[in-house]
Amino acid sequence: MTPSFRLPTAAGTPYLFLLPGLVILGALLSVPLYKVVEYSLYDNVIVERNPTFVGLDNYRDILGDPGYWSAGFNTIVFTVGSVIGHMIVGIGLALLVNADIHPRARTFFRSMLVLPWIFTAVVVALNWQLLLNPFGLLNYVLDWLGLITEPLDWLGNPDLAMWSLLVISTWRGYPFIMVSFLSGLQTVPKELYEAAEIDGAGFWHKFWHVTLPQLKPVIFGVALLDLIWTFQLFPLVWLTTGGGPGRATEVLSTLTFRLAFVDFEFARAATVAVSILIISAAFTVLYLRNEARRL
Amino acid sequence: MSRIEISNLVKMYGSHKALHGIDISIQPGEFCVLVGPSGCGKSTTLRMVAGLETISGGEIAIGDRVVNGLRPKERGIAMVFQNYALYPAKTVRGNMAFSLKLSKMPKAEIDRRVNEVAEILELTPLLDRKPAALSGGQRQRVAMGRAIVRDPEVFLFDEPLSNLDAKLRGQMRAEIKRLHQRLENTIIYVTHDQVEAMTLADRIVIMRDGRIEQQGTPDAVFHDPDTVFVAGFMGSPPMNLVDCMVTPGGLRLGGTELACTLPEGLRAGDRVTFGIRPDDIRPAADLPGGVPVTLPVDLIEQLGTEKLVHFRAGPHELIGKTGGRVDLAEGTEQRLAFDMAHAFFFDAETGQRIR
Amino acid sequence: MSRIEISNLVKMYGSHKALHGIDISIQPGEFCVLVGPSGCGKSTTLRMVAGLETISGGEIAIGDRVVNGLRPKERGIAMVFQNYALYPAKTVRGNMAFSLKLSKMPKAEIDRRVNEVAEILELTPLLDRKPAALSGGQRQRVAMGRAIVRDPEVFLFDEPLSNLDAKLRGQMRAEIKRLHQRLENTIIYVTHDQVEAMTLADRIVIMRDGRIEQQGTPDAVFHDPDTVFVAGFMGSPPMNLVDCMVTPGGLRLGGTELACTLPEGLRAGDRVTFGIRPDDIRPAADLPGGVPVTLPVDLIEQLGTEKLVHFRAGPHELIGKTGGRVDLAEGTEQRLAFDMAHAFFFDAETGQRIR
Amino acid sequence: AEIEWLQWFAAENTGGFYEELVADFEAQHPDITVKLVTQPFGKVRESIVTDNAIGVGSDVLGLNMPWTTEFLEIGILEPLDDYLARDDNSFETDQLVEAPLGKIDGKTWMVPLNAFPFVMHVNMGLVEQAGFDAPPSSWDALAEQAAAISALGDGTSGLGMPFSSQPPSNGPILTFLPLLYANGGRIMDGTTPDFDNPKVVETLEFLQQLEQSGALAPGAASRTGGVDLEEFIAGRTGFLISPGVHSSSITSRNPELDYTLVRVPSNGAEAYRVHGWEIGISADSDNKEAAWTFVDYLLSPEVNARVAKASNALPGNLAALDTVRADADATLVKQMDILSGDTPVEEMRQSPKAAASWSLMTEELQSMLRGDQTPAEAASAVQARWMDLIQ
Amino acid sequence: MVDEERQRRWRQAAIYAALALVTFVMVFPVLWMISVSLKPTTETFSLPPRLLPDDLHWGGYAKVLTDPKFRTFLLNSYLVGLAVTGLSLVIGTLAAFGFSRYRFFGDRVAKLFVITTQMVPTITLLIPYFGVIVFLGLYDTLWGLVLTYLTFSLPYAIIMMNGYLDTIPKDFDEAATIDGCTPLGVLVRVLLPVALPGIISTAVYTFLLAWNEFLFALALTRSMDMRTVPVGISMMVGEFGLKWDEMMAFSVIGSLPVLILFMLVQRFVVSGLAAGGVKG
Ligand SMILES: Nc1ncnc2c1ncn2[C@@H]1O[C@H](COP(=O)(O)OP(=O)(O)OP(=O)(O)O)[C@@H](O)[C@H]1O
Ligand SMILES: Nc1ncnc2c1ncn2[C@@H]1O[C@H](COP(=O)(O)OP(=O)(O)OP(=O)(O)O)[C@@H](O)[C@H]1O
Ligand SMILES: [Mg+2]
Ligand SMILES: [Mg+2]
Repeated sequence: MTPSFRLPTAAGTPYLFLLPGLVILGALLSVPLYKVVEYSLYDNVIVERNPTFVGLDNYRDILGDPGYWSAGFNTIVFTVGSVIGHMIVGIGLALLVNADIHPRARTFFRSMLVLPWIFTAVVVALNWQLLLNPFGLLNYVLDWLGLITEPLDWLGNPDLAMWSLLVISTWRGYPFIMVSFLSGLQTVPKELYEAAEIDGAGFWHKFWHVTLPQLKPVIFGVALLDLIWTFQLFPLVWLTTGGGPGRATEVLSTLTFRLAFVDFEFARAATVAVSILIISAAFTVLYLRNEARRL
Repeated sequence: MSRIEISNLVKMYGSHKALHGIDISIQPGEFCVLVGPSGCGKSTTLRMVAGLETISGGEIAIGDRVVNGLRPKERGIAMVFQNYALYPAKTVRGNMAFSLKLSKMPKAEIDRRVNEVAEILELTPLLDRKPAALSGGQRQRVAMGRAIVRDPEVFLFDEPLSNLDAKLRGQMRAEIKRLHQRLENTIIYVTHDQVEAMTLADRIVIMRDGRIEQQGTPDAVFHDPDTVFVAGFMGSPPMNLVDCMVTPGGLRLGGTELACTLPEGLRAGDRVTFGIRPDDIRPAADLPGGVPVTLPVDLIEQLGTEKLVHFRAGPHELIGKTGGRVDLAEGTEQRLAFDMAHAFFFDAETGQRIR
Repeated sequence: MSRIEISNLVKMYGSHKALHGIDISIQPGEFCVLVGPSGCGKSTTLRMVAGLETISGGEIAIGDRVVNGLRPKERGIAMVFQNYALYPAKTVRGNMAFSLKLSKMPKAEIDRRVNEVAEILELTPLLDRKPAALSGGQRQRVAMGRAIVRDPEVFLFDEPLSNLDAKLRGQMRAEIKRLHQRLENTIIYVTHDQVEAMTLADRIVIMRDGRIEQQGTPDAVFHDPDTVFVAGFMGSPPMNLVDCMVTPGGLRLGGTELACTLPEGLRAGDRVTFGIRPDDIRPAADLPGGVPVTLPVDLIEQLGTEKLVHFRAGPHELIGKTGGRVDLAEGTEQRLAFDMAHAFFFDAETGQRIR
Repeated sequence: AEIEWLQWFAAENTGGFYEELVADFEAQHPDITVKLVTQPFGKVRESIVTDNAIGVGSDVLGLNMPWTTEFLEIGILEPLDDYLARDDNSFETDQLVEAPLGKIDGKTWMVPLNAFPFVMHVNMGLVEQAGFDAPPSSWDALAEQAAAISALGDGTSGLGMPFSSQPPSNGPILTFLPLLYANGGRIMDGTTPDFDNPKVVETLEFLQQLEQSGALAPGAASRTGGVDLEEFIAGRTGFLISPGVHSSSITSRNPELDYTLVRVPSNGAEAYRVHGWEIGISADSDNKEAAWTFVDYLLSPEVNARVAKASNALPGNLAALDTVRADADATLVKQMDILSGDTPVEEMRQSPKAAASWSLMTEELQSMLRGDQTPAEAASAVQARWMDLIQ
Repeated sequence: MVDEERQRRWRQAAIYAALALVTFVMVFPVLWMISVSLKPTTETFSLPPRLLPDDLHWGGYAKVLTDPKFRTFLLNSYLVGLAVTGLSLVIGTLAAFGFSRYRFFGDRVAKLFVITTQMVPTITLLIPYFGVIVFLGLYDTLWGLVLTYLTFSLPYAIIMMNGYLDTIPKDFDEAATIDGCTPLGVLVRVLLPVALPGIISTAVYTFLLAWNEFLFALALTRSMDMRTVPVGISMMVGEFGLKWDEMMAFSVIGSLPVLILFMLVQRFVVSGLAAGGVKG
C-alpha cells in the first residue's frame, strides 16, 4: 500500500475526468447561485420589476431580527439532533443488518429497513401527523400502557414539537446512512477484524478501532452531506409542523420559504439563503481540512 | 504454557474439504512447526486453533479446555498473520499497544513493553509511523511485535519471517528461539521454509493436501522420512528422487549402473524410487568411501560458499554439491561419489519408505 | 531485450530522501538483482523503473528511450508486485488474461498462454477461483503468472518468491532462470534472499539506506566484498564480523589470540573488523590447514545436512558449521580451526575493506 | 391561439369534468385551444408567482380572493373592468356574486367561478346523545352543547379549531372569521388591519371560553383543516365550521352519520364568510382576448351552472342559481335557504400580505389557547405584528 | 461441538430477535400507511386504532390502478429516476476518480465548488433555476427534471464515490496500469467491480432523490403527462380534504417496484468483495 501512488499525470487527465460533472454543475447552478447572492443585495426583488440596490441592508435587517436568531438556534438543534440520530440509528442498523445471518433474511431486513426512505415527504408528514395527533396511535398506545393520562399533542405542544420532529427526521433519514455505511463495511479487510479479535477486542473495540478508522472517508463524506442537507432540509419540516406551533420548530429553511412564498420578501429570503450558504461553507472547509490531513 | 490437543480436525469450505481429520498433540512449551507446500492447509489449521475459522469437525483443546466454541480472545493466544493485518489508522506504537490497552494494563507498563519489543525488532525509530509508510519487511516486524508484546500462553505464527531479508530472518529466527527458551510458551508456527522448520521446531508436522504426512522431531523427519513426499520436501536443495529399476547388483540409474546393497525384499526388476541428498553426491575426491559414478554437468548454481551442480543421468537430473571455490564447467564430465549409506528407497507406487 | 540505464536516480518522499542518486547500467538480457535490507529502497527503485513512482531526480532509460515521462504501459515492462495486487473481482484466469485482453490478443492465443503458464505455476486447478479463496502462496503464484504470461521486453520482479514454499521456490527459481535463458529478456529482480540473488543474478546490486553499496557479479560480490556491510549481507548464515585488536602476531579475538598474517598497513594496536564465514570455521579435524582455536558451544541449529554452531568468544558470538550428522553438545568446549585464507579485514570505522 | 388555464379545480374534481368542459369550449371556438395546468391547491399561489417571475405565467388563472392584494403588488393581474363593460358578454356583471368584484385600487381584478359560503356542520347523533334535540343557533347554545358533547368522553369533542401551523396555516379564517362575522365584527378597516377591536376580542374570549370549558377538541395547535374535517366525518366532533361544500364529502363518505348543517351560530349578526373559486387574467398574457373569451364562456349561466353542480357549490353567476337549485342535493338547497338573507363577507382580499397575516393569527391564537396570553393581548399582538408586516 | 453449536444458535437467535424487533419498530409507520390505504377514509381516524379493518377496503387501490394518470406518474418517476441514476453514476464516478486518484492544480477549489452547489437551500434556488431551465428550453420536459436532479445528485455521487474509491488500495491501479490499462480502464475494469457496494448505495440514493423530489417536479412541469409520483400524490391533498386511501394506496403501489429494485441490487452489497487482492 503506497499512498503516494498517483496515476501518472498526463497534465490534462484529471481535468478530463472532472469535466462532464463540473460542466453540468457549472452550467446549471452558477447562474442561480450568483442570482441568489445578487437578490440579497437588492430591495424587493421579483415583486418589483426594477428593484433598487441596497447593499448590505438586508443583512443588517436579518441580523437584527430575533426571528432569524431563533430560527438559527432551532436549525442547529434540529441539524445536530438529526445528524446524530441518523448516525446512531443508521450505523447501528448497518452493523446489525451486516450480521452473519441467512442471506435471504438479510435481504429481507435490509429492504424493510430502507422503507422510510422511499416515500415522498408529503406522505411521510401526513402519516406521522396521523400517528402523533392527540387521537392518534401513539397516544393510544401510551395510554394503553398507562404511561400517560392525557393525550399529548406531540406536534402542537411547543415543548414536544422539536423532539417529535427529530424523531421523524431520524426515522426518515437513517436509511441513507445505513446504506452508505453498509456499503463501506464491505470494504474493510476481514483480516483486520481477525487481528483485533485475537488482540482481545470485543464488538465495540472492533467497531471503534477497526471499522470507524477504516471508514473514516465514507463517514466524513456522509456526515458532511447529511449535515448540509439537514441544515437546509425543507419539505419534511414544513409539511409536518410548518415551523409551529408558534415558531417553535421554525428553522432557517422554513424561514426562507416563509419569507419568499408567504411574505413575498424574496430579497430577504435570499439573504437568509446566503447566510445558510456561509454556514454550510464553514462545515465544508472543516471537511476539506480533515481530508487534507488524511492525504 | 499449555498443552494443545487437536483431534480429528476437519475443515470444509463449502463442499471443498480443506482438512481431512488432523491429529496433533503438542506438549506444554513445545515448539511445533507446521510445514507443507502452499495450499496444504497450514494456515487453515492455525486459524482454527486461533478461533478465526469455524470447526467443521473434530476438537481442539488448549490446556484442559476444549476451545471449539470459545472466542479467540478467550483462548489465551497471540497470532502473527501471514499478511500482517496491521491497523492502518494506528501508528506502529498504537498497533503494538492495542491488545495491552484492551487488557487495561497500566500505561507505563505498556510503554515499557512496547519499547522493549521495538528494540528487539529494530522498530524503535519507526514507532510513530503508520503502516502505510513502512516497507514490507518493516510491516512484518510490526506484526511480530504486536504478538510478542502480549506474552501469551500460546503463540501462533503464520509465516512470520517470510518477508524479512535473509540477515534479519536469521536474526529473528534465533530471537524467536531464544524467546521460546526464555518464556517457554507453547508455539505453533507455520512456515514453508524447511530451514526455519528444522532450526526452530521441537516437533515438525508435515502436511500435504489437508492431511498429515509425518510428524516428529526435526532429526527424525529429516533423517528418517516415512514417505517420498517428506523426503522430497525436507531439505534444500531437495533430495534427489529418481525412479529406478533394481538390478542384481544394485540399481540402474539412467544409463549408469550403481552398485549398492538394497533393503531386503527388493528384487531385481522391481521399480523403486531412489533418494539421495545433494550433500551426499560430491566430487569423488571429497567422498572417499562413496560409490563412484561419472556424469555430465548440466547447470551450476553458485550459492557462495557452495555450488549446486546439476548433473544429467539419462532422463533424470541429479543435484550434487561442491565447495564454493571448486572450479567446474558446465558441459564437462565429472567424477562423482554417491554416499549410499545415506540413500533412501521408496515404493514407486505408494511412496512409502522401504527400509 | 533492452538496455536499462539508471543515472543519478533520486527519490524524495516529502522531505525524506529514500534514494540518494542511484546509478545502475544493465546490459540487454542481463539479469540484475537488487538486494538489501528491508527499507533500503529496492522496491522504490523498481517502481520508478516501472513508472509507478514519479522521479524526483535523475534519469531512467530503457532501450534507447529516456522513459522518465512515459506511462508504464509504454515502457514495455511487466511487473510482479511484492503485495500481489490481484484483481479481487476477477478469477485467477481473469487476472492472468487481463493484460493480454487489453492488448487485443486473440482469445485462443490468450487461453493457450494462460493455460501454459498456469501449468508451470501449478495453478491449473485454481484457474476459476477468485483471489479471496486462495492461500497466501497461491496468490503469490497468480501474481507471478500474470507477469510471465505477457512475455515483455523487461521483467520487473519485486520479491516474487517470498511467499512460496521451499520446494516451489527452488523450482520457480530454476524456472525463472531457464525462462531468462530462453527469452533473454532484461530482468530487474528485487529480493532480500541472497541465495536467490546469488543463483539468479548476472549482476547483483547491493543497496543500503537508499545508496548502492556495491555492484558486480555474484562471485565478485560474495568473494570480494568492498565493505563490511556487503560482507555481512551476502551469505547465509552471514559472515562472522568481529571488532578486534591487531596484535604483533595476529589478532586478539575475545580472550583468544589468533595467529595469522594480516594485510600490509595494519599495525599492532589498530582496531579492525575481522570477518570470516561460518563455512570457514569448522571442527579442527575437518580443516587440517586452519588456525586452531578452542571455544565453548553456545547454541546449535540443526539444518538437516548441516548444523550451525554458535560459539562464544568473549563478548562475541561466532557461528561455525559442522556436518548434519556430527555429534555436538551445547555447553561443551570444542576444538575448531579458522580458515584464515578466506578471512576479511575491514576498517573498523569506515567499514571499507582493507586488502 | 393557445391559452393556458392554471387552476387546482381539476385536482379537486378528478372525474375529468374540467377536461370535458374545455373540450366543449374548444368545440365552440375552434381557433382557441385551452391547456389545463393543474396544480395541487397548496401550491397554486406559489406557482403563479414563480411562473410570473420567469415569464411563463398562464393566461387564465384560478384564484382565491385572499391573494388579490398580494398579486396586485407584483402586478400579476390584468384589470377586468374593460372586459366586463363589453356588451357582448354572455352574462350580466351585476348577476355575479359580488364579493370578488369589489374594486381595489379602483379596479376589478377577478370574477367568481363559484362560491362556497361557510356554515356549521352538525353531528345530530352527538347532539342528541348529549341531551339536546336541536342544533345550536346562538353562541351560548353552541358553548353549552359543545361542552356537553366533549363531556361524553370516548374521544368525542364539541368543536374543532384547526389552528395548526402546518401550511397553509389558515385555521383562523376558516373558523374564527365566520364566528367573528356572526358576531358583527370585522378585522379590516378598508385596506388597513384592525384586529384589536372589541368585537374581535369578544370573539377571542368566546374561543377561550370554549377551550376552558373543554368544548374544543384537544390539540388545536396541531389540528389541520383536513384533520378537523376527517374527525367530523368519523363522527367524533359535534360541530364543524367550514365551507358548505364539505357536506357532500361528509354525506358520501359517512352515510351513517346523522348529519345536518346550519348557519354558523350567531351572536347577533346575520353575516357569513364567503369563499369561492375565482378567475383572473394574467397581465403578461399574450392572448388576453382569447383568455377573456374563455372566461366569458365559464361565466355563461349554463356553463356556470354545470361548474357549480360539479363542485356542489353556489354558482358565481347568480343567474344560474335556479338551474343549480333545480336538481341540487338537499344540503345545497339548505345552504341556499339558510343564507339567503344573510350578508356574505370576504375581507382577506383587501388584506395586504394575507397569507402571512393569517399565519401570524394562527400563532397568536395558539398562544392564547395555551393560556400564554389573554384574548386582548392576542388581539393587540396580531395587530402589531400585522402592521409590522405591511410596513 | 454441541456447546459451540448451541452458542452459535443462541447468538443467531439473539440477532434475529433484535433485527425483528428493530425492524418492526422502524417499519411500523409504513405498516400504518398500508393500513390506512386499506381502510375506508371514515376509518382512518377511528378509535381505537386498528391495523386492519374488518373489511379490507380496496377502493383506493382500485382507483389508483384503473386511472391511467397514475400510470403516467409512475412511468415518469421511473424514467426520471433511472436516467438520473445512470447519468450521475457515470459522470459522478468519473469525477470521483479524478479527485481520488490525482493531485492537481485546483483540486480543492473544484471540490469546494461541487460541495457549494449543495449548500444553498433549494427553495431559494427555485426561481433563478427555473429561469435557467426555461432558457434552455427544457421547461415542462422530463429532461429538465433529469438535469435538475443531476445537479443535486452529482455532488453526492462525486463525494461518496470519492470516499469509496479512497478505501480501495492504490495497488490495483498500479497493477492495472502495468497491465496496460489507461486511467479510464483502471477505473472501469478494475476499481468499479471492487467499488460495487459503493456504487449501489450511490445508485440507491440517487434514484430515491429523484423519486422523492417534489418542489422542482412541480415547478418545472405543467402538463399532466410530465408529472411524477410526488406531484401526483400532493394533488390528492385537496382544498377540501384528503383522499387518504388513494394517497396511501398510490404511495404503496408506487414504492413496491422501488423496494423490489432495492432487494435485487442489495445482493451485490456482499461482504468481502475486495478481499484477497493485496496482502497487508
Ligand atoms: N509512501 C511512502 N512515504 C514515505 N516513505 C516511504 C514510502 N514508501 C516507502 N517509504 C520509505 O522509503 C524507504 C524505501 O522503501 P522501499 O519500499 O523501497 O523498501 P524495500 O527496500 O523494498 O524494503 P522491503 O524489503 O521491506 O520491501 C523505506 O524507508 C520506507 O519506509
Ligand atoms: N475462504 C476459502 N474458501 C475456499 N477455499 C479456501 C479458502 N481459504 C483457503 N482455501 C483453500 O484451502 C486450502 C488450504 O489453504 P491454506 O490457506 O490453509 O493454505 P496454506 O497451507 O496456508 O498455504 P500457503 O503456504 O500458500 O499460505 C487451499 O487449497 C485454499 O485454496
Ligand atoms: Mg498460509
Ligand atoms: Mg519492498
